[in-house]
This record gives sequence, structure tokens and C-alpha cells, in this order.
Amino acid sequence: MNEELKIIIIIFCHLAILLLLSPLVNSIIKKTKALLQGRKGIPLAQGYYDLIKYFHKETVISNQTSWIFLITPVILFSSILLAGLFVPLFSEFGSIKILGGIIVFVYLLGLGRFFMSLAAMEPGSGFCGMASSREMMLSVLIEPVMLLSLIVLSLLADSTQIFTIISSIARHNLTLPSTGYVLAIIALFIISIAEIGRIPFDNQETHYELTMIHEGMLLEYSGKLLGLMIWSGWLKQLIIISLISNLIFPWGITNTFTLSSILIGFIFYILKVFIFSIFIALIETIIAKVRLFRVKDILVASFVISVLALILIIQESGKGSLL
Amino acid sequence: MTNLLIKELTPSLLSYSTVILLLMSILIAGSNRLQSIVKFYAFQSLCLVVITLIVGFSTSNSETIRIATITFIGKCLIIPLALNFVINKTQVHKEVDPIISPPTTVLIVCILIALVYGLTSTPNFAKIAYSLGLFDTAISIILIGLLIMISRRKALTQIVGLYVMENGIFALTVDTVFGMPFVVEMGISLDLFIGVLIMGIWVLRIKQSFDSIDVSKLSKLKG
Amino acid sequence: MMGNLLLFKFSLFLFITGAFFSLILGFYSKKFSTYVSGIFAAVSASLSLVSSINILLYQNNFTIKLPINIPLLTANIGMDPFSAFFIFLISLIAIPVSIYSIGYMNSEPSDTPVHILGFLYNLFLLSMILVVSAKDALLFLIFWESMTLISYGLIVSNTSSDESRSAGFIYLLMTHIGSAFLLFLFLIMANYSGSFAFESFHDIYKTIPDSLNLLLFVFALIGFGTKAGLVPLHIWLPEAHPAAPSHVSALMSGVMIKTAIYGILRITFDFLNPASYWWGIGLLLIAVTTALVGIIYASQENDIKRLLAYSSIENIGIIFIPISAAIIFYSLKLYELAGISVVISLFHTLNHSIFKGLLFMGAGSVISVTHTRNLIKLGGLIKKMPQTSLFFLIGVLAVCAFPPLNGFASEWLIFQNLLSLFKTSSSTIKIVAIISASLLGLTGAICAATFLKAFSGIFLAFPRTHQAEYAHEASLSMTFGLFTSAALCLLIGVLPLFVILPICTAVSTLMKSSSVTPEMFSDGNTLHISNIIPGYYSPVLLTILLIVFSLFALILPKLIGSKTTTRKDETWSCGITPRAEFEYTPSGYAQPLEVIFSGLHVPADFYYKWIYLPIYNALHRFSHKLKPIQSGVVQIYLTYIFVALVACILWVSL
Amino acid sequence: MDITLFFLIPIITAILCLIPNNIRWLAPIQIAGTSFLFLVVIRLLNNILQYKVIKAFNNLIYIDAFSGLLILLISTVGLLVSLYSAGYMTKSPEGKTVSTWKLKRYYFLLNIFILTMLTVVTANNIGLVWVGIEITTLVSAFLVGYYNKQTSIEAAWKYIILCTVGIAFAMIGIILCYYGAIHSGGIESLSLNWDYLLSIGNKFDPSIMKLAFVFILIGYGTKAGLAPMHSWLPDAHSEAPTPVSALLSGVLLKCGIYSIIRFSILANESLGAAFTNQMLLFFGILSIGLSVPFIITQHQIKRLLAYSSLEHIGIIVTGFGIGNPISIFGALFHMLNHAMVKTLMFFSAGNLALKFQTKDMSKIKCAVNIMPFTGTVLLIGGLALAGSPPFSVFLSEFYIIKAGIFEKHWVISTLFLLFLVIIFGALMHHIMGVTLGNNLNNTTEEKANIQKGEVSKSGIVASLIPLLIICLLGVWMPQSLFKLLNASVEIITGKGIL
Repeated sequence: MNEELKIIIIIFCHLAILLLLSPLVNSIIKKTKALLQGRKGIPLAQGYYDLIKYFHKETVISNQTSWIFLITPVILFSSILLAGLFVPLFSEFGSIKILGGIIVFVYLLGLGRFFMSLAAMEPGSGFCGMASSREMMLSVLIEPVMLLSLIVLSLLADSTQIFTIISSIARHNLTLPSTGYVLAIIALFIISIAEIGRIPFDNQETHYELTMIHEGMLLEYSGKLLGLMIWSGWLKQLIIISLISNLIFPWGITNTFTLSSILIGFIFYILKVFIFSIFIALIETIIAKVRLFRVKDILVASFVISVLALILIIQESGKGSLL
Repeated sequence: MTNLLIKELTPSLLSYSTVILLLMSILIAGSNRLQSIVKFYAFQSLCLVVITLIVGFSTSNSETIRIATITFIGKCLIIPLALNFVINKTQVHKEVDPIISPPTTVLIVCILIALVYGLTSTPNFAKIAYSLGLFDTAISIILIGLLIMISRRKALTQIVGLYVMENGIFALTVDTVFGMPFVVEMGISLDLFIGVLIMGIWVLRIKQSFDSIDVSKLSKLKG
Repeated sequence: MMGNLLLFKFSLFLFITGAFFSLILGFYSKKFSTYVSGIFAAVSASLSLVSSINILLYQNNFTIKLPINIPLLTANIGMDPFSAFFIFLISLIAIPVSIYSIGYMNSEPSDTPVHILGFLYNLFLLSMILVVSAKDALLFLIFWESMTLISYGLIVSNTSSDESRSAGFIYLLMTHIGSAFLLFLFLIMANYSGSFAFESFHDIYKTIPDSLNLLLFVFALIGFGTKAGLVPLHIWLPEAHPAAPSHVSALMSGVMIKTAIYGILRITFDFLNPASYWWGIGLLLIAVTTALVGIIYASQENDIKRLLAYSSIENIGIIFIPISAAIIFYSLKLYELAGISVVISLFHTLNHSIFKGLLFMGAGSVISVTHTRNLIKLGGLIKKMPQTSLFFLIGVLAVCAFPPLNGFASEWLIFQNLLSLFKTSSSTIKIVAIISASLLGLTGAICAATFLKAFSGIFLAFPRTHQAEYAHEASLSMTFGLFTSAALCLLIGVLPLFVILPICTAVSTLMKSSSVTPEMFSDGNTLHISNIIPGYYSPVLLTILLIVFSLFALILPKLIGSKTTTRKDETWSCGITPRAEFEYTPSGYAQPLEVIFSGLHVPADFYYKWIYLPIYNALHRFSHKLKPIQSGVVQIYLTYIFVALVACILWVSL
Repeated sequence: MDITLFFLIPIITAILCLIPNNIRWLAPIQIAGTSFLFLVVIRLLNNILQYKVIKAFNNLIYIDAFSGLLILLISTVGLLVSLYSAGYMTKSPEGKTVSTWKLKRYYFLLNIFILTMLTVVTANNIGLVWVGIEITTLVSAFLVGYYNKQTSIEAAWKYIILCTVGIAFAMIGIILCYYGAIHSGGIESLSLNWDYLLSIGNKFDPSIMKLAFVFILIGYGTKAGLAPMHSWLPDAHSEAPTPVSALLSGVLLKCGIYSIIRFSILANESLGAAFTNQMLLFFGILSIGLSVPFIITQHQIKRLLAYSSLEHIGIIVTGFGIGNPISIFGALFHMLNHAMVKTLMFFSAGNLALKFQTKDMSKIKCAVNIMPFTGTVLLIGGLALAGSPPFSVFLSEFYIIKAGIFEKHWVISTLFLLFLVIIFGALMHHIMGVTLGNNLNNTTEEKANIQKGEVSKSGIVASLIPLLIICLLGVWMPQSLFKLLNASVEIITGKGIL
């Protein structure tokens, strides 16, 4: 089998996993939370039911809206799905090297968020506007820290490709986990929680208009459009979880194209994602959501952690410079 | 015989005239009656004429004698007359409340004279001062003239101050170079006579529009 | 090649002709004058565009002797590829802007002196071209100041108001101070070279002592930084750019401030020699501060043109980031990397010109229809002005650096550039570079928030005033101008290498020691800087995938779900009929940002109050103290003469 | 023949101006006279370029390129002033009617004033130069006090007193010089002639020349308006009728400088250039510096321009003081430029003052809308005056500072540039405050008083000419002008710039 075919197959698998797994992961988090809080919770397949339900429903949109409102779900979905191609799941074969690295990844997420916030301004509703405004505020805080922590990691691996970063970490990690690396991961973890809009930054469950951010922006959406938007949200959640879990446990990612190794990689991957989802649910149960403007403090803290990681890395890697 | 007399008399006459020249300046500085100031000025000019004549005779320079004549007509007659005319016309006879009072002015004048005499003995000046008897006197008179202009309020006194300065300069000319070439000297004299007329006109105009010839009232233009 | 030279000469000539024609015709028919001015400018700009492309591709440098006869001045202008790149940039923006200007000026109120504006407009373009092609320092200064004066004329003849007067004044004064530094700089250089010709300045650093080298660099930085709008010399920019007519603002923001980039690059790399990497670090700090300060102010601005002007400050900061990197590399003798950095900065310069021109033109369309610059008074225009809003959105996406537009291509390169600084040996450089990268990310994020606010404020939701409610689409020439720029944004974004190729030529002539080839930037169609941290970005592939995935996203719900209907209804607002008052206003939108940056964000007049006002006050106090010198008392005046005389005599005799 | 005509024309014009009883005839006579003078001057300049030096009237008249430049200035500004007076002087600032007799006297004095200035710059005998300068004071005092208001009388009085005192000091300098000449073996009857003095110049006793130069500098410096002897300048310039202000600022001050520089050429023969340059530099920079605070705090438009004259005199003198051929070229060129631009500025300011019936800048607003031409010209002229390219004023200042840096006068050059930048800001602030701003049509109260429109057509022509000249000279220096300037530089330094 030639190389390109292999890659295309893996990419299709990659996309399929993302699309199919994302509703499940969300349900797992919800279910775990419910169990931890002593409730019965939703069935694990609830995500799929919801999507199918939305896709069968009539679409009602505000009469203030224009084409932007209509194309936003499409752009959001496609940009997030595209960002998904940057993150390895179970195999290194999915890597399209030339597509881009961490910077393209972050900006693609930004593109989706930009359109989502833009569309939220369209109906002229106060709640949507507020959510949009807060989302942009959060993004202002998240993006630099996310970039910084990813850059620090990329400096470790000497590459901005996430695939390369993870594989090189996989090679070094077992021998010597450096302090800088650990700090960078911590910072990235905090940021990831913020990025997927979870407690303590945002509460996905809330339907109290004055506190919701992500949900608030979807307020005027319905039917197929809403389905796409929600799916995009779940996709993003899964992508971020995959990214962070693979960074922390870069094990089991195959670099060979055999059925067995792919299977092992896949199982490893599923495990990692599940564990991580449960972990997130745990955090959500323990920690309360912080006040909006306190979010800044947490994110600044993670910025400081990243800078610290950077300094440590510079100290550790005195060698290997150009001069 | 006359020549000898002149030769004998010249130095002493010169030095007497010099002293009178300086004395007149001090008197002008110390006086506050306008008419007497003009008189002192006329007398000072006369001294200058005498000096010029002496110089002229001793060097037998006919130009210098001509200059002396013109100077006599101008400085002893025209200028004092013109000034007196202005005094009568404006009916201001006294320098009231000068910026620096006459006694103080005289004191400053004395200090000035001392300074000038001291300064002219410094090496740089000595070269010039050495050859001229009147150099220090002339410079003193010039400065006294300026001091008079600075210390008085009446427009008329300022004119007199200006002409005292001019006398100093004239003394300098006579003394250093025995008078300028005639054309130039003519020009300068003409200038002075026109000057006094024109300034007289301006004093009258000041009187007309300010109802006073107090120059310190002329201080609206500032900044 | 003679043809090219002729072409260029002809284009210069046409600018002048256009200027005078539009001035004279303006006395008969204003409408006619606008057409003449716009068409002449567009045609002559296209001619110079062709001519500059020719130079960039075939490098037939030429010199022209201008009909200027001034002692000590060699009135030579000419094009080498580096100048040609800037002429390319100026002409490229000038074409759509000139076409746009026809529609814009025709929709201005009748008492606007359009003929004077048309006259100055043509001269303005001409002066910019002359600035970047001058081959003599004195000539350069003359054109440089003429450019300022002409743009000043455009500002003050646009509207007669106290605001435009003070804007013009600050502009003129600040740039004049800058020019004074430039004058000093050139004079010192001429002292060492013996001539004002730029040729004699090449490698002048060899004859200049090192300390002076730094001084000259600082002078250049102040001189050109004032024009470019580096913080804290930027205070004129947000005042002056909005005061001009919108198409002129587009040129001022898009092109004019770029001439400062030309100047600083010429001086730093052609004439001087960055001796220590601390120059670069210093500049990098200034650049990042400029970018941040610019965008934070922009985020709080409700005047659309001021917002755009502040965003220009931000972008100037971003352009200066790779320049500082270049200086660092150059001082470390990594000439190739230095060359790459300069290419990157020029690339962003070009991109910024295009999208900022587009945004200013878009804003101008809105203003000419609604007669207000205040975001709060707009809203809902997307239905009234569908084309304008689409092109404006493209501009917004470009300025926010979202893939796959041109803004992202250059910003991606800048990130790579900063990361490549990590390969140097100094820890200071490493830390500063990486934190700068993160702050660049912060800038990008604030930029997105800012332009989201701007776009939604103008185009989305309910119209908030009558002006906005009765708006209509702008005229054809205006939308055409917007369309051209927007198309360029997309085109360069997807195919950046076509532009990088000529820039490489330009930089290779600028920096003799580093020859930069496009191969250093690409791996096939992919952007990829060799030698440094491996990073790839393939705009073509990304665009294709985005389109494919979008199609997929369009089809997916239909595949899964059933065929459903779409219905329009009122926005839900707790049961009341929604009104414009319920909306989130632009200022409300930006309020969270204001809260989180309350530490960093200082009032807009901070720089004025704490840097310029004290100087002004000190001068005033001092002047008032000296006023009694002229007391009006003649005796005192006499005393001055007396004192002066006595002092001089004492000085002579002692 | 030319020379005779040259002196006769102003005299004849002056007399002719006294004859007619109808106001209408005055201006044409004056314009015709000055135009004729201008043509004669052009012919004369041609001769100068050809023969270098022209002597006449038994060696009383000595004209070289340096005098030629000043003659050019006097005749050009004279012509412009005549043009401007035609429209301006028939209107009085208070809106009263103008009496024929007064106007006749004005034109008479104007011609005499021009005549005396011509004498100053052409006389060979330095004593006669002195006489000429003194007479300019006396004549122009009447012109300054023309309006006979309290303030104008005050200005005229100060002008007379201060200048006469100053010039008296210059006399001392001349006497010392004469003395020095005789003592170094000069022939008495020739020892006041400039050409003769120059030929024996290197024999002078340096200490005498030093002293003489100090007196000359203070003396003529008063007339030239050098700080700190400048105090008469703002008063006289602001109170005189506008055409006279232009003449005072544009030419008279330069005549003072001319006399100083003439003397410094002589002094340099025995002293070397260092001493005179030092003195000139000091007073030059002091003048620029002292003008700064007054320009900043100024409220009155004509005083503003007067202080700007102080600044420019400082610039010129600094240029001479730097002593490099290029800076001297710049200084000479600046004389011309300043004459042109200041004439222009005074004309525009005069128009504004007439239109708004005030010289107070806070009461003059939005001139570009009320008087589109005058306002625009004032704004452009202000930019030129402040030294902005592409106008020729920039070039001359550039030459001066270039030479300053070339001669390594770092402090002087830095101060020069600093002052110039501050003055740029202050000047432009004032000028813009007057010309631009909110449209007055919006405030009904003021609209009633002030009609839109220019004051006079002749004023437009008179300010258009200098505007064109400074624009043109900014990009194109005619070869003949260059030759004239270069020849003057050769006279002053002994070598040209190229």
C-alpha cells in the first residue's frame, strides 16, 4: 500500500473518530458529574439523540439576521474540524506536515470563535451580545497563554508541529521529565479548561442568561444550525482533550501502519480520553465557577507559570543553540 | 611768537577744556532744570569748539577749523535754540521725580569715570589710550550721556543725553583723528541738526497726545 | 530598459497634470474635477506600478535627474528594487483608492473644496513616490516634508473645524520634530561622507565611530518613528488620520506611514551597521509596546476612523518586530536570517497597507452614507450595504490575522521569526523573543475583539439612529475600490509566495551581505522558513480543506436530518418586542476588556499629559517669566544696550 | 548713467508724489517709479555680474555683488510695498477716511526711505554709510508713527532713541577704525573708503580693530535688531503701517547686517575670522533664543511677525558667524528669503488686521473662510517662515546648519535646531489659530460684522509674487542669482562655495 493512501485512510479514520466520539465524550462528562453528585444522569448516547433531534427540527431565526448568521455554523464547524487535523489521536500517520503547526491551530480556533461571537451580535439581543462580549474577553486572556505554553513545548521539541512535539516528547519523556516541560503542561491544562468553556471559567450547564457565555451565544440558534453549533463545541472539547492528554501521556501513538498497532493506539487513545473526561468532571464537581473578572487572575497565573517554564527550558538547554 | 604762545598754551588749554568738558557732563547729570541743562550742553559744546580750534591751529588743518565753525553754529546755537523752543512750547521746565535722583546720578557718574580711567589703563586699551589725551574723557562723556538717558524721564532730557553722548564722540574724533574727512563730518553734523528738529517734532507730538513729555508713560507696548 | 524609465517619468508627469487639471477644472465643475483627479491618479499609479514590477522582476535600475537646481543638491531620483518595492506598494494601494475617491468625493457635501482636495491628492501620491525614490538626503528631506505638508493640507482643507485644526497642528509639529532629527542625522552622515548623495552613504558606518553609530540609529528611530507612530511618538496619528477624507486616511494609514519603514530600513541596513543586539532588543520592546498600546486604545474607541488609526499604530508595532529581529540577527552576523526578517516585515507592511486601505475605504463608504463616524450611532447596515459589509468583513478578518487571509500569512511568519530568535545564544534575547510572541498573540486576540466590536457596531443588529436606518449602498466606484482591495487580501493570503518573491529581490539589494531567495520561505507551495524551528503553513491546502469541510458541514445536517423549513421571527427578548435600545452597544461590548486592562490601559491623553504637556507647560512658564524683559520702558532698553556694550568691551579687553 | 538714474528715480518719484491732489494718482506714480527702479536695478545687477565692482561719483559709490544683493532686496520689496500700498493705504485701520495730504506725505517719505537705504548699501565711505543709516532712522520714524496714535508715537520715539544711541556707538567704531587706518600709514583722505581700507586691512592694529568691531556690532546691531539691542523692533514693526513694517523687516534690518558684515570683512583682514565669528555667533544664537519665549506668548499678530524677524536676523547672523562659505551662502540666501516671506506675511497679516479691525490674534478666526486667498497665503507663508521644505527658507537654514555641523559647532547647531523647532511649533500654533478653525458662519454675531472677501486686488498681487518666488527658489535657483550670491560669498570669505 503506498504512503499517500495510508495517510488518507488514517485521516478519514481521524475525522470519523472526532465526529463520532465527541458527543459521547460530552455525555461521559455529564454522566460522571451526575453520578458524582448522586444523580442518575443522562444516558451515554444522549449526545447522539440530541444531534439527530436538532437536525430534524424546523429552523427559526431572528428577522434581524443576515447571511453571517447562516454561514457561521458552517465556518465554525469546518474550522474546528480542520483544527482537529492538527492534533494526533492514535497514529502519527494522520500528520499533514505542511498544513501548519501550533500557530495555525490556535488561529483556526480563533476564527471559529470570531464567527460565533459575530453571529451572536446579529439578532440584537442583549443576552447574546453580552455572551459574545465575554467570550471575546476570555479569548483575549486565553490566546496569549495558550500560545506561550504551546510555544514553550515546541521549543522543547524544536518544532511547531503538534505531531512532532508529541512524538519527540514521547521519546524523551520516559528518560527525563524536565521541570520546564511539567510547568508548561500545567499552564496548558489550565488554559485548556478555559478554552473548552468549563468550570471554573464557564458553566456549560447553566441556563441562567446572565452567567452563560458559550450557551448565550447559541441562544438565537435553532434546528440544524443549532445542531452544527453544538456539535462544533463538542468537537473542540474533544480536540483539546486529545491534545492535552496526548501531551501528558504520549504513549501508544503508533508510527507504523499495522492493524495491531493501530488497534493498540486506538485503545490507548480511548482510555486516555475517558480518563481525562472523568478528571474534568471531577474538577467541575469540586470547584465552583469563579466570578467573571476573577478569571483574569487564574489566567495570569498560568501565564506566569508558562514564563517560568520558558526560563527553565532556556536554562536547561544551554547547548544546541545556533552559535 | 603767536606760534610759540600757542605751543606753550596748548597743553594747558587743552587740559582745562577737558576738565570743563567733563564737568559740564557731571553738571548735566546733576541738574534737574531743563533750561540749565540745555545751557550746560551749549557750554560743553563751546569747549569742544575751542578744543577743535586748538587742534586745528596746532596742526594747521583748515578742514578742522571749518568743522569747528560748523560745530559752533550747530551745537552752540541751533541745537540749544531748538531745545529751548521745545521747552517753551511744551511748558515743561523741570525734571520731576527722575528714575535716579540727581545726587545719586552724580555719584554713579563719578564711579563711572573712575572705572573708565581704570579700564583705559589695561594693556589692551593702553595702546590706544596712550596716544590720546582725551580718550578716557571722551568715553566717560559718552557713558555719562547714556546714563542721563537711562536715569531721566523727560523726553527732552533724553535728547540732551543723546547729544552729550554725541559730544563725547565728537571729542573722540577730534582727539584721535583730528576730525573726520570734511564730507563725513558735514554729513554727521547735518544729521545732528536734522535729528534735533525731528526729535523736537516728536517731543511735541508726545506732548500733544500724552499731555506730558514723561517718557515713562510711553510703556504700553510690551511683551 | 528605456521603456520602463519612460513609463515612470510619464507617470510622474501624469500625477502633476492630474493635480493641476483637477484644480483648474474644479472652478468650472466640481464633479468633473473629481473624475479627473481620480482617473489621472489611478492611471498614473498603474503606470508606476508596472514600472516598479518591471524593476522588481528584471532589476533594471535607473536614475532620473529631476529639474531641480539647488546648490549642493544632486536632484537624482531613481529606482533600485528596494525603492521599487515601496513604489509597488504605494501604487498598488493607490489604484483602488483613486477609483474609490471618485465616488467618495462626489458624495461629499457641496461646500467641500473637492478641487483642492483632488489637487493635493495627486500631489500626495506623487510626493510619496518621490520620497522612496529620492537618491539624495537633502532631496529626501524635501520630499519627506512636502509629503507631510500636502497631507496636512488634505486634513485642514477637508473640514474647517477646531478639531481638524488641532489635529493638523499636532501632526505637523510632531513630524517636524521628527524631521529635525532626520536632518541632524543626515548632516552628521554627510559630514563623514562628504556628500548628500545616498550612494556616498553606503557603508558609512565604517568611517563613523561606534558610539555615533548608535546615536544615529536613535535619531533615525525618533525621526522615522514619529512618522510611523511608535509609542510614545504616536500621539498625532489617531488625531490626524481620521481628520482627513476617508480615501486619504486610507493612504495615510496604509501607505504614508510605511515610508518611515522605508527610511528606517534604508538607514539601518544600507548606511549603518547594527553593532550590538541590544539595539534590537530595545527596538523589540518598543515595537511590542507599540502594538499593545495601539490595540488597547483601539479596543476602547468608538470613532471608527480613530479605531482604525489606533490599529495602524498596532500594526506598525508588529511591522517593527521583525525589523528588531533583523537587527539582532545582523549584529550577530547571521545575515541570512536578518534578510529573512526584513522580508517578513516588508511582507506585513504590504499586507497591512492593503487591508488597512480596505478598512478605511469601507469606513469611508459608511461615513459618506450615514455622515457619522460614531459606532454607537450606526448598526444594521449589513442589510442596507451588503457589498460594503462583505468587503469590510474580509478586511476585518485580514486585520485580525485569521487564516487564510493575508494578515495571517505575515503574522505566521512573524511568529516563526520570533521563534527563530530562540536559536541565538543570549538568554535575554530568547526570553524577550518568546514573551514577545505571546504578547503578539495577545495583540491578535484584542484585535479580534476590537474589530468584532467595530463590525458588529456598524453592520449588525438594529440600526440605532435614523442616519443608519436610511442608509443605502455606496456608489459603484466605491464598492469597486473595496472589491479590488478585498480580492487582493484573499489572493495574497492564499498565494503569499508570489509577493514574497519580489520582496526578496528588494531586500537582497538593500542588504548587500545577505542574499535572500524565495526558496528560503517555501517548500513547494508551503510557507516554511529554512534554518530555523521547523514550521509549516500551506495556505493553499488550508483554503482547500476549509472549503471542503465547509461543504461537508453544509451537507452533514441534511444527510443526518430530514428536510426542514426555515422561518424568520423576532429576536427573543423576554417577551417584549426587541428594540435597538436592548442591544449591546459597542462601548458596552468593550467594557470587559477595559476592566481587565485597567492596569495597562491609561487614558487616551496619557502620553500627551505626561510627556508633551509638561514640556509645553515648562516652555510656557519659562516664556512668561522672560516676558518682563520687554517691559516697555525705554530706559531699561537703553540699559540693555549699555550692558551689552560694557560686557563686550570687558570681554575684549580682559 | 545707471547709477544716476538709480538715485534719481526715488527722488523724482518722491517729488512727483507730492504734486497731485487726487488720491487716485498717487499709487500709479509710486508703482511706476518703483517698477522703473526695479528694471534699472536688474540692469545694474547684470553689470555687477559682469564687472564685479562698479564705482561712481568720484569713488563715493562702490557697488559689488554684496551690495548688489541688498539693492535687489530693496528694489524688490520696494516694488511689492508700492503695489500693496495702493490697496492698503487708502483704508485706515479705524475705518476713517484718509486725508490726501497724509497719503502724499506717506509716499514721499517711503521714497526717501528707499533712497536712504540704497545709499547705505552703495556708499563706499563708511562714514557716509553711517550717515545713511542714521537718516533711515529719522525718516522711517515718521513712517512708524504714521497713524499718530499713542502707541505709534511711543513706538516711533523708542525707535528713534534706541537706534540713535546704538548708531552713536557705531560711530565710535568708525572713528577707531579711521584712527587705526591712519596709524598704520593710511592716507587720511582715503581712510574712510571701504575699498582703500580693505587694501590696507592687514596692517591694522588688531587690538584697535577688536574694539572697533565691538562698537560696530553693538551699534549697527541695534539697527539690525540683534538681541539684546532689539527692543525697539517689535514696537516699531507692529505699530507701523503694514507696508512700512514689511520694508523695515524685509530690508532695513538687512541693511544693518550689511553694515556689520562689511565691517567684519575688514576686521577679519587683521584679526582673522575667529574673533568676529565668535561675536556674531553669540549674538546670533542669543537673538534666536530670545525670540522663542516672545513668539510663544505673543498675542498680537504683527508683533509675532516682528519677533520672528528677530529670530531670522539671528539665523542670518549665526550663518555669518559660522564663517564657512556654505553658511555664508545660506545667510545671504536667507536674507533674500526672509525678505520675501516676511513681506508676504506682513501683507497677509495687514489684510487680516484690516478686515477684523484688530491685531489681536484671539479675535481673528478662520481666515481661510473669510478671506480665502489671504488666509491660505498666510498659512503657506507661515509654513515657509517656520522653515518647512519645499520653500526656499528651509534651504537657506539648511545651508547654515550644514556648515555649522561641518565646522563642528555642535552646541550651536543643536541649539539652532532646537530653537527652530520650538519656534515652528509656536508660530504654526498662532498662525493656524488665526487661519483655521470653526467656520465663522455658524456664529451669527460675528458674521454680521465681517463680510467675506479680500481687502484689495493689489494686495493679492503683492502677496502672490513673493509666494511664487519662495516656492520657485525652493526648487530652482536661477543661475544669475547663484552667481550673485556666490560672488558675495567670495567677497566675504575670499572663496566661493563651488
